[in-house]
Amino acid sequence: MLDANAKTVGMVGLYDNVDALVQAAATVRDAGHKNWDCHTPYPVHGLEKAMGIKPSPVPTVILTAGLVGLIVAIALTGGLSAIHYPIRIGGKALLSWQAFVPIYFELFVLFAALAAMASVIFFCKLGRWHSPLHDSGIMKEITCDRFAIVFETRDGDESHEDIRAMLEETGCRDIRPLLEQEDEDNSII
Amino acid sequence: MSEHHGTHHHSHEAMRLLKEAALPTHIENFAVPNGMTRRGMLKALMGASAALALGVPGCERKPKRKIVSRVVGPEYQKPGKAIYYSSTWTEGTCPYGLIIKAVDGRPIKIEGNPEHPINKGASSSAMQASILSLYDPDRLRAPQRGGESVSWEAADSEIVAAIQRATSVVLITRSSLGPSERAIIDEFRRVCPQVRHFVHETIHDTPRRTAWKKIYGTDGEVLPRFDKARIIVSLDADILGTDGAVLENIRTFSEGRRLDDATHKQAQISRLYTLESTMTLTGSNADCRVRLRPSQMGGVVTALRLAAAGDDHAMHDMAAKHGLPRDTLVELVKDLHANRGESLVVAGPHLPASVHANVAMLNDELGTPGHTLGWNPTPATLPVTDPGEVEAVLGQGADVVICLGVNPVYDWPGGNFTDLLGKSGLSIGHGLCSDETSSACSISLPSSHTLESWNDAEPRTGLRTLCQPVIAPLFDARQEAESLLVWTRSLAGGKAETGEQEDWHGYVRQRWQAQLVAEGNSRNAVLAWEDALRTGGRIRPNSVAFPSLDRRVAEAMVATTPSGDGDYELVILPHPTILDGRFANNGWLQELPDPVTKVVWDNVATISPETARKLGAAEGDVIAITVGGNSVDLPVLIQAGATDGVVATTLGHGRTRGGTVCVEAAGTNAAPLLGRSDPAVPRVAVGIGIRKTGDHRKPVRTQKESSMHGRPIALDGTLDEYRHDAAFVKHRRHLPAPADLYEPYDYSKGHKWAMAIDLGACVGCSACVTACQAENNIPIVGKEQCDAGREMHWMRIDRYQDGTPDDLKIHHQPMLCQHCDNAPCESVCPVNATSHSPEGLNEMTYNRCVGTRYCSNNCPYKVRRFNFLRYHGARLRDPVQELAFNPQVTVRGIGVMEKCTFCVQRINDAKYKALNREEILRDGTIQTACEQACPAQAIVFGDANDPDSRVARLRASQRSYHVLEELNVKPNVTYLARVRNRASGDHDVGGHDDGGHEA
Amino acid sequence: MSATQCAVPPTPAITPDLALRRLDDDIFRPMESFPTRRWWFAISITGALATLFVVCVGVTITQGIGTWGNNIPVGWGWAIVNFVFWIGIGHAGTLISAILFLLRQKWRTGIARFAEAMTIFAVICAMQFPLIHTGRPWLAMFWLIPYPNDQSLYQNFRSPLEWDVFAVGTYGLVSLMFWYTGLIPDLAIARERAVHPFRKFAYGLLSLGWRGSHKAWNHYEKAYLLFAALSTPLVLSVHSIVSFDFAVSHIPGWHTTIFPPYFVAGAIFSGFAMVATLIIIMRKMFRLEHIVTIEHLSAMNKIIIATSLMVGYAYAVELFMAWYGGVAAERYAFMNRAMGPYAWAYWTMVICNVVVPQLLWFRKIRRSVVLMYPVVILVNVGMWFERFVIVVTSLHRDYLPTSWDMFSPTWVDIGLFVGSIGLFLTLMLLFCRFLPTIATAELKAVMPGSQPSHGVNHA
Amino acid sequence: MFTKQFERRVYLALGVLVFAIALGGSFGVYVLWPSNREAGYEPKQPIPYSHKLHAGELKIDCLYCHAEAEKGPHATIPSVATCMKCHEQVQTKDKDGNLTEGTKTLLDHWEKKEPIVWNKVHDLADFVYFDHSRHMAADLTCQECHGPVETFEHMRREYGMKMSWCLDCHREELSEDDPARQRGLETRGPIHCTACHR
Repeated sequence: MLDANAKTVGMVGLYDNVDALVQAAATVRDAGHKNWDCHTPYPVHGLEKAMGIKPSPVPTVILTAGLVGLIVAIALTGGLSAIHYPIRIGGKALLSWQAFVPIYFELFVLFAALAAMASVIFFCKLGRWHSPLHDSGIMKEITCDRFAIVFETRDGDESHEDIRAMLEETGCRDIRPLLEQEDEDNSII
Repeated sequence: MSEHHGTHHHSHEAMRLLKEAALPTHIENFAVPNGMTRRGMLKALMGASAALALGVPGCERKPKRKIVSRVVGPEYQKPGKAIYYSSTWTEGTCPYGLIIKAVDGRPIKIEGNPEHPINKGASSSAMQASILSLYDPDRLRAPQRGGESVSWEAADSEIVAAIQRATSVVLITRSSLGPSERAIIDEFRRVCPQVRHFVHETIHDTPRRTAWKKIYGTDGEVLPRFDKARIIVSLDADILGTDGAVLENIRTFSEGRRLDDATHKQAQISRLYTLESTMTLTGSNADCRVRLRPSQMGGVVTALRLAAAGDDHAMHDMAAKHGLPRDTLVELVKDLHANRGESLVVAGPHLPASVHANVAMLNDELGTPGHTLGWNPTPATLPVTDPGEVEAVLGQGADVVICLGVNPVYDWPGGNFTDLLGKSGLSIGHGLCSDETSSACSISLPSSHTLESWNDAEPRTGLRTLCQPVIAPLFDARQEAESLLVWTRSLAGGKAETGEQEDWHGYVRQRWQAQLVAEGNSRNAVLAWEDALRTGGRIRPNSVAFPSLDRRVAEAMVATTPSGDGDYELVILPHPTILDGRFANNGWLQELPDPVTKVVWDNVATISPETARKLGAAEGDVIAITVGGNSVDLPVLIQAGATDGVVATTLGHGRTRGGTVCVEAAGTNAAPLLGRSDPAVPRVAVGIGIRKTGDHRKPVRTQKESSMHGRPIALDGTLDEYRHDAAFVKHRRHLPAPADLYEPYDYSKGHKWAMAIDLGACVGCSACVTACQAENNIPIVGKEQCDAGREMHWMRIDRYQDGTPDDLKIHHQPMLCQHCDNAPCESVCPVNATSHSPEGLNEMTYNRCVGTRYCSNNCPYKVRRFNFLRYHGARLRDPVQELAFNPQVTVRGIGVMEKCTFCVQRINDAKYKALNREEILRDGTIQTACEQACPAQAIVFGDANDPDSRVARLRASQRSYHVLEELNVKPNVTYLARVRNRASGDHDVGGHDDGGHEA
Repeated sequence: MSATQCAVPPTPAITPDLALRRLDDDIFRPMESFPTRRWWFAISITGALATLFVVCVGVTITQGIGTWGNNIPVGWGWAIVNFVFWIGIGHAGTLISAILFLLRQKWRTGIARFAEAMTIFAVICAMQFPLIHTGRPWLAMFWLIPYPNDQSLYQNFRSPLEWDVFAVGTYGLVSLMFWYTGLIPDLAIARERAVHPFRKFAYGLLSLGWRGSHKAWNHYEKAYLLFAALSTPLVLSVHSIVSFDFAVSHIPGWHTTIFPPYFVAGAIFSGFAMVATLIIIMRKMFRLEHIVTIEHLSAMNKIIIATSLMVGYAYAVELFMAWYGGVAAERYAFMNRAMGPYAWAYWTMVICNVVVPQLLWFRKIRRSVVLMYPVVILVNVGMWFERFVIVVTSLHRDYLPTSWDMFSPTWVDIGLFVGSIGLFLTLMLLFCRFLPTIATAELKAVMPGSQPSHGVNHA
Repeated sequence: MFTKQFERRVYLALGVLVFAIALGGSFGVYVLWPSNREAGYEPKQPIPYSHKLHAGELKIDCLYCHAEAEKGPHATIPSVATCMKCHEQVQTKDKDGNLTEGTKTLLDHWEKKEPIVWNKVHDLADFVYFDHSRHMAADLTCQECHGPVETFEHMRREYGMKMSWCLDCHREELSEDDPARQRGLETRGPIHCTACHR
């Protein structure tokens, strides 16, 4: 998997116990590290607090999109039925909003849901297939049953030794370097 | 005639131009199904058999098309503009006046001539359907000799040679022949004395004509005047269905029942008693109805005569013996007593002569002749030859047999004509299609259609009308009279009797011109002739005195009244739509429901529920009916109101040749049963044998449920009720005040189209249904699809029946799109394919429709029709059929919903015309097809915003109501409740009532 | 919320003491090994039926709706019955994944993925029917959607069918997105377990590079929660809107205000029955009895009883209101259902939907796979007949007796229905082969000891 | 497997896909858009008849040839006899003194009494019921729908003549005091369906 071109780009501490991870995360948070993250096979409750992550903006985005959908629905139904081409239908008013309510609702939900999907992709930074976790062989473990704290040290601010020391302090037994395979071929194709 | 601004006649030049119309023209924009090129259509118009593959019919875009500059454009015929011709309908038993609408050289619609004194603008289904027969692809296309096409010259020379050699020539024609046709037959017989002329018909009134001739001493017919009668008694006479001048009967009958709200307290309408053997259309309109066996008719008349003279013992005996409703008969006698001179009695054409003699005496005793009965010494039909006489002649072997427009191989009474034909030398069949007779003959000659023929008719003394062609024969066809003329001329060796006319057109014209001049017409012959063509002929009948009755002869005839014995009796009636089978290849008429049974595409043995119980037969069980050794298998149809012990069936089905439609319809030929019991009374049989065969053949009805289930749909009241309270309908129903969620649209500006239908006038004849079909390009779907519940009629006549067998109440209710203001169909269409016009029309835009059928589901009247399959496409076997389409109406393709549009094409046309000329659109200018056809004038269409319009007045009538008003859909078809003049409890019909029961 | 928690006693999410790795092995093994003979056998049958569906669609489009039994007055027949039937089936998935998620019913995790997949496939089946049931589907597929056009003509937004377009379209799309969102972490597991490069590539591409970062989990959980929050009213609205197809019209038997809740209850009822029908086979086939336990089935059975009672109540109220309302046509419509020519369908419906499910009150039946299986099968049958009764028996006799007629299905009708079952099962079988049938990551999160012991549960 | 290069390839593939769909889609929509398909149709005709010459330079009134436009639904195209009213006398010859091709064709048709089959330029769908007379009576000029015909050397379809195009005029709101308002009309032309479809 790795060859001589592999480059160390960070440090990884692996845990078997979720409690240990949460404690370690709190320690790292308090130590004031920047480029670090926890990787877990499933969402661990309370970890965001331990990591000091800000609340997600996703709800606001979704609500806004839903409201946009609602406005689109109102404009679509009313505009097309009453203004663009006023056709008399069944003796109902041209702007028979009562009959448009289902559409208002559905477009609200549709827009909101599209925003939710987009939020998942955007905020979770999906669509980035490359990761040093693959190269380091850690990905398999953290999608199955192990928990990891990953430090990225590409900017060189933090020394690997300091990180290792801190991880050991948190009781981590399995500390590995984060390796990245250098691309041999830099062409797009 | 002023409305028919385009009425033209045909000169030779016109005929030439019409033929040029067959060349590519600059006809634009008429809707033809996809895949069918205009060129192909025009080729068909020229008679070429263009075998073009038919693609998907529908209203989709077509590829780039051509437009043609003619060499010389005809002066009067403009693309897309209608021309109207007056003519005469000669296919039925009574010749009615026609106005034929032709667009781009194609006749596309037939209407009644409003100036014609008999039908006064009305038309029947068969008249309407004539258009379809014109473009029938099954028509014979060229003379045939032994299955090979031959030229007319070859056929003529062979026929003429054969006649010259012959010692015995038999000419068989139908009975309704015009004066010119009769003249050419006479001439033919003068030239060839060896010719014997026989008249063959299965639906004739020979027993009646014979009786009249004997007792009045002169040939002629009695004309009932229903509008003048207070009491009408019909003994098995289907006066509103098939007996006599039906269109006139319906009109005068409904005139005698008109109501005026202003004088409702003194309202007087006629009362119709029917004493009949099976439920006929007339019986379904009766106020009082008695179920009677044909064999009891004579006895009842005698009893009535005695009772009218004061001795009612015989009547009571009769009622007791046969279980007849005594009260109704007592009422009848009372009514006849009280209305001397204002009643009339008619008897069915199939009843024995003795009954007619008896009825004539009863009428005489009631003082009706001259009042409610008129006399016509020149009936439109010739007396029918006794089949026995024909059989005797043919049995000896004739050298030449000529069958002109008759089909004896199919409908010979007793059914053995093929053998007789086999004994003859040369046999010639002359007909529209290759039918049973022409395919059995050695030579078969194609006849031209009425709309391609010159002819005339004299249905009443002095009423002479002309029939003119409106299109050149589509195929290599020639009319029968012209054939006779050609043969006569050849046989005479050029010695012409009537002028020098070599062609039939000239023959008719010359006769007319001579007659017009002889009658002292001030104008010259040519102008008088052109006038006659424009107006339809000489349209003022002379009045004729009623002949006096020879009582001695009549009494002697009555004494011969045959007695009926046996459990079962049989009545054979003409089929209500295809008559004796002459219209059997017409899909519109096959698919038009029988107005009483609602059966389509079939004939049945109608029996009463009690008879069915006795026979152990369920609907559809096939029974074998045996009369005089001949047996016929028919499926049972159980009809409430039929007389117990009577089996009724109809002629016209069971065709084996004659076109795809009549063969598809199948059914059973009842002709073998004719005349087997008593040759003098061919259509009635007593002592018949009935046996269940164990087979099953389901009669297909378009209406499967008959009861109204107590719902207020077709409303009626008694005359008493009406006199007491003209608004009895409104007061009978308690509707909550309607609440609208939305502010209703304002329809007060411009037009607001609406229709009113008077259920009191409508008799259910269904002419409107076919008129609608012809006007709106409505397809037929066939028996199987009708059974599946997919018939396409935009307009239907709902027939409800409730009550006991002896007191059956039948309602006929024309049902069509109600054009609701709050149309429930509109709000459910997802694509706006159905919407509302500012003039109140519920519009259906076919080209937008995607076919969800939700609109139909949500229509409480179920008047929407869906193209489940390619109905037009499946039936279009030949491009010639496309010529029948109305170019003003889109031809709908598969998967599209359609429904009544209130004939929006007529509305738009008239409206634009008025707008262009800056005129006011007058009430009556726009007539929907159904309104125009209706003989009872039960349908009125117009602008509800015009307070003086007929429809606005009817909408305001006290009798008016809306069907399903409680749904608040706000229909724009208003129904006027029917008022029945029932005898029970309403004894003051006699006219001595001073004006009702004012509280 | 708590009320429901009481109604359904806490069911453990999973058999305790299951190591996470073993869990992965158990769930992912079926999709990593070569399909068994039984699978091939099953898919060859369902595939044949799906082909029948395609053939019948072809016949319908080329020959016309006339190949079905529909007529006037029965403008809608089996196609709409099938549409409502499948949409109803589709409701269980979203209900389990969204509503039970919001109600914090942890036991749902074991069956959520499967039920969601079922939802999507049921909606796919359902969506075929409104389209092919139109007379001109080649136009309907465009003209039902508001897009700028050269006719300057748009849709009638008052039509319940147009509402259906929005509702079913939204529902299908949202269900798909919801399902996919849930699948992403599991696809990442599949990616990591994959050996064959193509599998690795495919799962890798589909998992969008998920690597379990907690920053991602933080957003993901919020979005997932909101998805659930959106889906909950959506799932209720969809069957309400489907019921509007009938309730908004004014055909006696259709024009009923109870329809929206009645349809939703019926949908949940039929959906759970279908989930049970299929998952019983699936857990046996893939040996997942320890993950989808008898507790799960029992909990579903309890919901089936509850919704059966709701449906039964609706039947009774309909009859009562028809009588109490006093409208003649309405009264007749319900008399006709129970005593008319289609009474057999009505009583099949009542017996299957109301009488038979009462057997589940018995603990023994509720907890026995063999005994409950006939019950859930009959519920499926009964719910199909419920839609048949609503659609056909209401239409065939409405206001004017003269237009009354009968409906009889043709081979195309039958082929489309049976074929749609084939299509549905084929998609299910493919799903079982290629995608994780259990929401593994989610299941891991609810396993005992999976969450920090001292922390507050923030779920 | 999931190298940076992998990622780049995926992005590239996605980019190409999106671009292709966008480009192909918009091209397809443009080409298939009905009015774009119809407008500009200029078929070759059997006679190179010039409206520019006849209607433009010679100022022959449109109704001289299209005589029914004021009277009926169809404007109609003239019969050969109508052409011959002038062309009996006026027979254009080229430099060599031969009849021009068009004139020769016309005279041929006239002599052989053969109709001329033209390619229809303004062809509406069969379900559209357009009435020339109504539009003429409402004082529309021919050019409003047919374009500046008097400048066309060859006849062509100037506008797509699709429903939205018709509606552009029909929809124009009438002034408050317009007499047509008394007839219930609120726009320049009727906009309900049966005005054109039936």
